[in-house]
Amino acid sequence: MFSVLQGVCDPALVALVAALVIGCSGIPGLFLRMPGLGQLCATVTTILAALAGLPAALMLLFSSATSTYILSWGLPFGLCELTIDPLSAFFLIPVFLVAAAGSLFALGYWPAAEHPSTERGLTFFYGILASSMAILVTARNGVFFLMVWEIMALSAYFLLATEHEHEDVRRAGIVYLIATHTGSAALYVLFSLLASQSGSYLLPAAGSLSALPPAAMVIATAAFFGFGAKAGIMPFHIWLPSAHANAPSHVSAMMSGVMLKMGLYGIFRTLTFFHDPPLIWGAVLTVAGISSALLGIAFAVAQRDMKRLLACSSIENIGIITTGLGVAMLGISSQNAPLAYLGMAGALLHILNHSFFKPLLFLGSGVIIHATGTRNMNLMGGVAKGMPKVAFLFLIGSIAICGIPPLNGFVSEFLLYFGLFSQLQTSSLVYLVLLAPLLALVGGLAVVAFTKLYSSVFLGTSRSHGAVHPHEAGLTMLLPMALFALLCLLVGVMPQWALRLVAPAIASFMPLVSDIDQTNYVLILNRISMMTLILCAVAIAAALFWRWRLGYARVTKTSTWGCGYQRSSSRMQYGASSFSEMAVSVFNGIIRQKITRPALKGLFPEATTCDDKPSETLLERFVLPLCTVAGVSFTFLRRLQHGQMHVYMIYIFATLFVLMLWAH
Amino acid sequence: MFAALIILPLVGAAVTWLIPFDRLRPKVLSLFALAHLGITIQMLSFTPPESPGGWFHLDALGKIVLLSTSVLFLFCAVYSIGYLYYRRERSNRVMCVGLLVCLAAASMVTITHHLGLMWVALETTTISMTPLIYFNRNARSIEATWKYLLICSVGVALALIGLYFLAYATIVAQVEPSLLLDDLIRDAGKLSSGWVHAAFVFLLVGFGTKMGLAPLHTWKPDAYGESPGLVGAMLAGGLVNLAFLSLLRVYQLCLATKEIAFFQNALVTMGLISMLFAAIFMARQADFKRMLAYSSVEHVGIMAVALGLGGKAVFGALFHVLANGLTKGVLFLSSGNIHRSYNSKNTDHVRGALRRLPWSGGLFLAGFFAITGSPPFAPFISEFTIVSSAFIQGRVVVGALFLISLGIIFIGMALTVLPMVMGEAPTDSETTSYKDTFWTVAPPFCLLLLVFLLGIWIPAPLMTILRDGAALLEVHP
Amino acid sequence: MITLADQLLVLVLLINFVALGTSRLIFSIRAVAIQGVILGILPGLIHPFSWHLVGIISMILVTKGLVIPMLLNRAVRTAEIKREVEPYLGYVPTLLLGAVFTALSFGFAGKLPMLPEHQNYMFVPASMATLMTGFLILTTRRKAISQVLGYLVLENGIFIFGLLLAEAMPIMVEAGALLDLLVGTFVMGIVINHISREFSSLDTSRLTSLKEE
Amino acid sequence: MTNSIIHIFLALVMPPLLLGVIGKTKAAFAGRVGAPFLQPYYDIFRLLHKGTVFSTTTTWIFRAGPLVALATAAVAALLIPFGAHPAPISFQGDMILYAYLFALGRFFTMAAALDTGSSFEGMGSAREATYSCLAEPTLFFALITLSRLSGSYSLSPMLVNISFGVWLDSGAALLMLVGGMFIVLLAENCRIPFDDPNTHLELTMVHEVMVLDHSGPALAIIHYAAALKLFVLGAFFVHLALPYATGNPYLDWVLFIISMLELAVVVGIVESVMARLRLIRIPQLLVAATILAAFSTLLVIR
Repeated sequence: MFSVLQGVCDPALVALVAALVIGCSGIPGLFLRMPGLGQLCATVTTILAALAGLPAALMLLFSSATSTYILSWGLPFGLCELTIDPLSAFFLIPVFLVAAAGSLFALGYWPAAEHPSTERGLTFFYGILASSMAILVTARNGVFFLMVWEIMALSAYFLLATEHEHEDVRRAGIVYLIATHTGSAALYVLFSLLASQSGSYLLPAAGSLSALPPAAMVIATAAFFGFGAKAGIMPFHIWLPSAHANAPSHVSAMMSGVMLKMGLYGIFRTLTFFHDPPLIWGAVLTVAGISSALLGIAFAVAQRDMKRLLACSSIENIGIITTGLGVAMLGISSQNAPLAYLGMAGALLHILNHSFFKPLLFLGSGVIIHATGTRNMNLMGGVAKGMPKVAFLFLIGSIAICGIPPLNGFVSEFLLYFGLFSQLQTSSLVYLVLLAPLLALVGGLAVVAFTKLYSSVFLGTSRSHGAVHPHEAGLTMLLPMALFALLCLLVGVMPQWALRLVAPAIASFMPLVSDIDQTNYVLILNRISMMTLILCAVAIAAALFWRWRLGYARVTKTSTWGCGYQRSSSRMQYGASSFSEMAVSVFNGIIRQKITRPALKGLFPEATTCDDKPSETLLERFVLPLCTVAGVSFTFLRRLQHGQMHVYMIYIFATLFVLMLWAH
Repeated sequence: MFAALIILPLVGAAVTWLIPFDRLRPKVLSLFALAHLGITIQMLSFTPPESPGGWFHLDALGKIVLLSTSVLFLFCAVYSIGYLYYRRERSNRVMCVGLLVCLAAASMVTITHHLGLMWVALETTTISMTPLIYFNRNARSIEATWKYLLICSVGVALALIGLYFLAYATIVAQVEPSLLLDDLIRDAGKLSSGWVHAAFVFLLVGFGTKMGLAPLHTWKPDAYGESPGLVGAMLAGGLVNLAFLSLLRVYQLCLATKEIAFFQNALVTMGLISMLFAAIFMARQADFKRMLAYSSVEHVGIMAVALGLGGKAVFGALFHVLANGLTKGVLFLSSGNIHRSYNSKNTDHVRGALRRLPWSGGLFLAGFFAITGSPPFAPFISEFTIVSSAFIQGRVVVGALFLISLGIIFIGMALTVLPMVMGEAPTDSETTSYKDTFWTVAPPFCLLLLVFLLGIWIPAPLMTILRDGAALLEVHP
Repeated sequence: MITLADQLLVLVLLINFVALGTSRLIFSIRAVAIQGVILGILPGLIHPFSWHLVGIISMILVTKGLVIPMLLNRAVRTAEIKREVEPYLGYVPTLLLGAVFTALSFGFAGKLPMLPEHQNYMFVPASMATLMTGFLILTTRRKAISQVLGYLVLENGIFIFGLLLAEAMPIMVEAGALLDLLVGTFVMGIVINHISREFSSLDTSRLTSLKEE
Repeated sequence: MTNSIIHIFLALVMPPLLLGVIGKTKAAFAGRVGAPFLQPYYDIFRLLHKGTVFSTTTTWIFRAGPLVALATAAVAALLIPFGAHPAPISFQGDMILYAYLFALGRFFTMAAALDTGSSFEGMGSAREATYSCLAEPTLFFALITLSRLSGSYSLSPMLVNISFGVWLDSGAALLMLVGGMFIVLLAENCRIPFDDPNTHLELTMVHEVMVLDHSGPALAIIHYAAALKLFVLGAFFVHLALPYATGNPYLDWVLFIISMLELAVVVGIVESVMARLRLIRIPQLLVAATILAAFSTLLVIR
């Protein structure tokens, strides 16, 4: 395959062309009369382009070559370079993968027949989003980067606002739009200052800048703010939960699985410019990362809206990645190659992993919401009987995202842990190891959150009155999920290969680590894969043993034992909120769950309801009040425009006088 | 050649005046607009030589403004075919004549190098627009007209005395008295700084009033809010640029007199004030046409800041002349359609425009993104150029304030525009006869297309014009 | 000759105070008209004879002395209003302010370098003072007519300055400026008629419906 | 090689004995004769021959629960060294795997419990979830301390390393660690004071209530897996608390068995002298354990 491609032409060109093709995939649909035809051809083109682009990206990654193209454009911002180095190639992988899978999923999930009014726009902007992200990672001209960045943000907005007849969708859209726009204001500053440092709008080469001048600190801050707002690092995450929850599911998969990574890519890329990053940068990243991880997962535990839970867990995963990056930066600043290597490997591998299991989960949630017609987990249950395949794939995703062996989430977290432990014997960064228990806590909470999600959705019986009979999802929806599940499994069982995948990207990032031998780590990962195999073997052996025993004895089927109570109904099950209530009560300081408990009076109280709603602490307690205050103060200033013309005249002459005094 | 540019619209005005049929006039108007654009392009491609005596001379700055005005005028004229059809109830004779006279005066402003003549032409544009603002013939529109007329007249009068000061400065300096730009630039070194400063202040205030810099902008929201969409487009996209051109002439003079620093600082200050004013007034704005007016205040502020910053920002300012003019055209024309359809300018009643008017609503939304500086639209190019040159020059405070007010404005505009276009139309909103037709949708669409194209590709000839213009405004140490 | 011009300028200044002080509109319209006529004569006194001069003078006399007063008188008659009642600022304070501004404008003129032949004449201070008077009328009066008058006085102030540089300003520009003034006032007159029809009064304090609330 | 065989043999055979010893101890405190030491073996054997009842609400998750629990405990048993003998499988970073294996088992146990749709089992798994995620950090603090003391990143060296010498060097740290780990040991294995394995009030149970619906071979597997988990965590704890070692390998095996039995006795004593805590108090106790462990870590890495 590779050699064939090599024979055809330069893989970088293939990747770029694939990106452009994906971008144009939605255009025929805008003009084709027949509904569905446009969607179909968009899907086909997207998948074909991805099939061409993925091997190309992999080739570029493994050959660790860097190839540059010059886009001739008519704008006065210097050359417009498109360059694919291993880092870009690495980030291209999730883009192509998720784009293709999502657009296949859309065939079954958002068929044009059912959504004639919205399907065209959705397909069109989906293509734009995907290709803009693919081109973004290749852009080397600051202004071009900014343009592609904004196109990405806007297309994501239009995708998110697909169902804008719903109030909360509109609200989520506005919050998202304002957040992303504020972020890109910071990017204006970033690229301007970079230009003032390097003399041109071309992004500086790796390690070409020094972090000593004060401008460097401003650059780093601007990058952290602008890119962090897109990545959803706390405290810039306010837009994230509602946006991901209200978008169509394959769009959520795209946003969470890939678009957040673009923010991280920006941070990675900005950090490459400097050859002497100070310790404080790594420290800030680490602290921000670990706090996003903890708070994100804590909020996830409290959610009852399925997609909000997934969104909050995205904040957590981004936090873990950022922690890894911060650790790696600390390693670079302190010339500590193993730490830098392990942190970076953990971060990059987790980026890859998260773009496997998070889309899987979002697609699955799409199927379920499609079937049950609600996002509230308290009303779900027993879905697994209706759709066993989805249940199985979703289980893989849930285990993987908890970072439990034998799946891929564990591998990346393992690398990070190992990096932290490896500092125990050194003198300088020994306190770094205190992150390990925090990460462990994050892992434990993740288990709570996803046990809650999985059990309350798939297991037990349906908790809602309306008798829901979910049916198995169609092939177009199952295939993408199966693909992601398979990838999770592969990375989990053969982590050493995954390490090979990220190695070139790391090397391109840090010349420092290029000389350390990875054989030791590969060895360890070999052992881990061995252990996972042993684990599976033991489980299978036990299963066979059990089957053998079952063969001899009588098997009876009856209803669940109600501990003596005969009239147990499905609404007596432990719901999602009740499951997490205890865990949430531990963290109630930050989550601030609003629980309205009914007041039961008398011996035979009449029927009542108990409701719980986790609040978005930062948004609802800080940002919105601030906006209100600003609005009120503005209304005072607006009195200046009072409609009395003789005062307007006074304005004019007052200006005249002031300027006169200033002039003389 | 120069004469053609001015005579043609006047002839057109005479013709339209004589035409008795309301249906026919807009079409004739469009024909003359087309011809005018033809001549314009002709003149841009083959620049005619400076007229004897140097009264008329089409330099790069003039070219930019002339081009944007002529293009915008053409699309407004075509739009008027569809728009005036919906306003059949009243005669459109005055409207068409006024537009053409205004066009003639505007062309005069762009091609003349005689400041006095420029002043006359500018005042003519002011007066010729007055009856157009009063098109709706109701109490609100008469109030708007009165304020527009009086404030602008006073402002331009102040500009006139500024010019007199300049002329007297030449007399005092014992050089051959004249108001020709080139002579003034030539003798600028000799002029006495006292008169020159006074002149600059009066000219800044005068043209600033016409341009709508805060706090001289008070007429703007009323005039834009009460006039029909296409008149608003001409005011915001055309007349503003003419005033800016006059300011550019003054700027050239300042450069020559080496008194530039004060003028630049004054420009930056007033520009920032305008942007902050716009930000404050745009938040929670209930009337979307007034919101557009404040957005226009913001953008003249941007141009002023850019001019004050100098350096590469000047290029941004010149490009912004084009970008802002065309984008304002999109916004005002599409908002005019929305206004027609809902018969209300109040955002409480105007909801779900995308569902009710897919084309106009979509154009309005796209125009909103364009005017707030989102790529791939032209204003992004200019705004980014300005911001980045501010930071590159180390004017961090200016850049920061610039960005902050842009941010507030975006938030305010988003909170007004998005609820308008998104969602479902309220059930109690009255239904009108208006439907999106080719004639009312195509012009804003073409304008948007232009804005988009300029956002991703500046053609080489235009680029050379812009560069020449920037060169005219460069600080020579 | 030029000394005579200076005396006339004093008269112009006095007329300013009349315009500031009177409340009867007809009277102030006449005052402004007379001011215009005086300004029309002035160029003839300070500049040597030329057709250019004749043209300008005749135009000014026609415009400021006849057309504009007729327009305004018509407006006043149609609106049936006699006097400016309760201005935003009383007459006495307005007069005092006028005096202050006149003094200021003398000071301002003193700072600026003048030609020796203009040195000891009061063109610049007079023009400044008249400008300020126009501004005062514009900002203190309620009636639309008075505001137009204010605008005219302001224009007169500018014109006085224009006297200093008749040769710098080619006739075409002068003519254009005058034409603009004429048309502007004409349009204002029309607008005033519409105002009086819409609001059955010329009180601009009623024109405050367009505002931010 | 022989050591590995003995290791696996012990892991397979010995765990239920601990339960027997605990039961016997409690009986002794209660003044009863009590069940024989081998009672747990009998129970498991009998359960294996019984028939099975499946709830109609359950899916395959319900069946997978016990198996995964068993498998994770078994693999963990392969990683943990018994006495002075290194574990059969040992590699750098295996302690992280060791910690996460239990998470996997927990995930499936809780899922299986919730699969039945019974509110009681839901309660049980909710409690399990909260407690275990609070117990997680303690284990990691312990691992950090040990890794720092031994200078290695693998369970076998870092546990075998503990000796009286180490106790003399940093006794305070180890003492706090022992305290914290003992609490975790009890909590993870759902012993008193966290949970009462043989109460009869489902409302108050944690682990036992989660397996209410399991029967027959499944229940046997669960009992065995629970015992194995106790054995594995116990082995970890024994290394800290009772680091005897003689040079002689066979003697070391004997020592190990004895110390495991001692541990069982201690657990039995605690169960007989203490009462179950109120559910509200339990998180506080777990946090206290975390703080102990954290202190010990700070002591060694400062």
